[in-house]
Amino acid sequence: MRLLDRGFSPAPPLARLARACPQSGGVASYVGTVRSEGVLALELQHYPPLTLPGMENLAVAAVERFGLDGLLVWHRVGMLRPASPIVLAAAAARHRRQALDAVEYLMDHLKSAAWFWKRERRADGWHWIEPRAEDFSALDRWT
Amino acid sequence: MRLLDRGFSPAPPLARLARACPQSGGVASYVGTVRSEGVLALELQHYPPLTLPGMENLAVAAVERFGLDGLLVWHRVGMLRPASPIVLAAAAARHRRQALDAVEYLMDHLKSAAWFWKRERRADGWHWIEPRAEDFSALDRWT
Amino acid sequence: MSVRVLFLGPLRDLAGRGESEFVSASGDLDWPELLAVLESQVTPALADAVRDLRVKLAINGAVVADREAVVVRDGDEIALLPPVSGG
Amino acid sequence: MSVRVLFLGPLRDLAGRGESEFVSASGDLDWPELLAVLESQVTPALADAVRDLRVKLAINGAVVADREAVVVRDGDEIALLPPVSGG
Repeated sequence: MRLLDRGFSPAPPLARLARACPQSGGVASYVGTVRSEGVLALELQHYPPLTLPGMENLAVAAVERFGLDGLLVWHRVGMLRPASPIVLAAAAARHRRQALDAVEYLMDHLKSAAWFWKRERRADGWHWIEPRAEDFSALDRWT
Repeated sequence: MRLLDRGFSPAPPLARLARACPQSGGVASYVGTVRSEGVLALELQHYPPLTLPGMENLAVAAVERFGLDGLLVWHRVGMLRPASPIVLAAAAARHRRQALDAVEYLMDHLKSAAWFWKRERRADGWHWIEPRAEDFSALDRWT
Repeated sequence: MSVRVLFLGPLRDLAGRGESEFVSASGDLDWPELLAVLESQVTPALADAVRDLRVKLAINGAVVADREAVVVRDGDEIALLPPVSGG
Repeated sequence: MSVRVLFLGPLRDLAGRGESEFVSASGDLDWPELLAVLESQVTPALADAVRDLRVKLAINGAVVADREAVVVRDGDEIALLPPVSGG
């Protein structure tokens, strides 16, 4: 679980996770990036006393729920450029279904239950991103 | 779509896919590896006239079904060592659900509908891997 | 007493700043009193936005379950948390 | 006529080789005749394994829908495909 205030490349942490879990059948991952169409910059705000503990609770819940051998979530904060990675979620498990489901679970919860606020700069200025109704319905799948 | 008769690292093709699809919201992936517990070697046989066309048909179906911006499937054949990657499936899409579902679809179909035969060398010799019933039920989800 | 209030996400734009320090001669503040401080010392638009029930409140890093029942004491850090949009 | 038969996966172990070339003085082979060739020129165990309905047949790279109706001609490549175990 890491919050990073500068850019990162997903490859090294993914390789480390795979090496750390030799007993796993595989590693599933998702890398979310800043869209390039019409977006000039993205700012991610967070509230440190809540954000990191929230991510750690999420990790504990995911490991328990899916019986993971390992997982990682790296999330950017601060100012991001188009096409740069925002979030990397990855899970290692014995079977691929557990690993893929865990990544979906992590992403669903990060999207709508973690303490991040996001605004985009477009040609006409800054716009705050509202949570989407479909992000909440995505969460309902897990309850 | 590639069949490789020597080892590969998932990071370069993943990075290329992300660069090739700047309009996508993200890239989902799964890397399946040879288990290290009790497995000394893995051999993957294929039948070239069927295997690669089968993977290409699968790719076309996945792009259409999930509206992908891009995808890749790299699959090893031949003799593999413990912990080395067997398969990399990755998909780039506007929304994460499409990308993650596409990876699951690709893996489900590769596991039980693609033309590969697998045997493991353990302490007591070589063992052919039978298809598992749960691989077939995984396929049923998509019909 | 003095309290620090943090404005997260879109509330930052309404407040025109990321945080404020409020000093008052009176004692602890309850929820209506806190809203009154925001209204008079920042802007009424901010107080209105905070009245939205989706805006959550954290005191010293812990989210408050019932914000109507809150009591703000000297030295507290209050974070005003609008609906998130992460990932 | 002559045909090439490929043994995939576990069938390779039963056949003791990856492929065989069969030469015969007779003409085209139907399915029972092909099984008879496998039984007499390779091993009965292989013919038994191939009788399993899950074993598919490809002729010249195309999977055959109804293997009972197959006709094998001079120069054909026959692949015997047991259930797969990929990924």
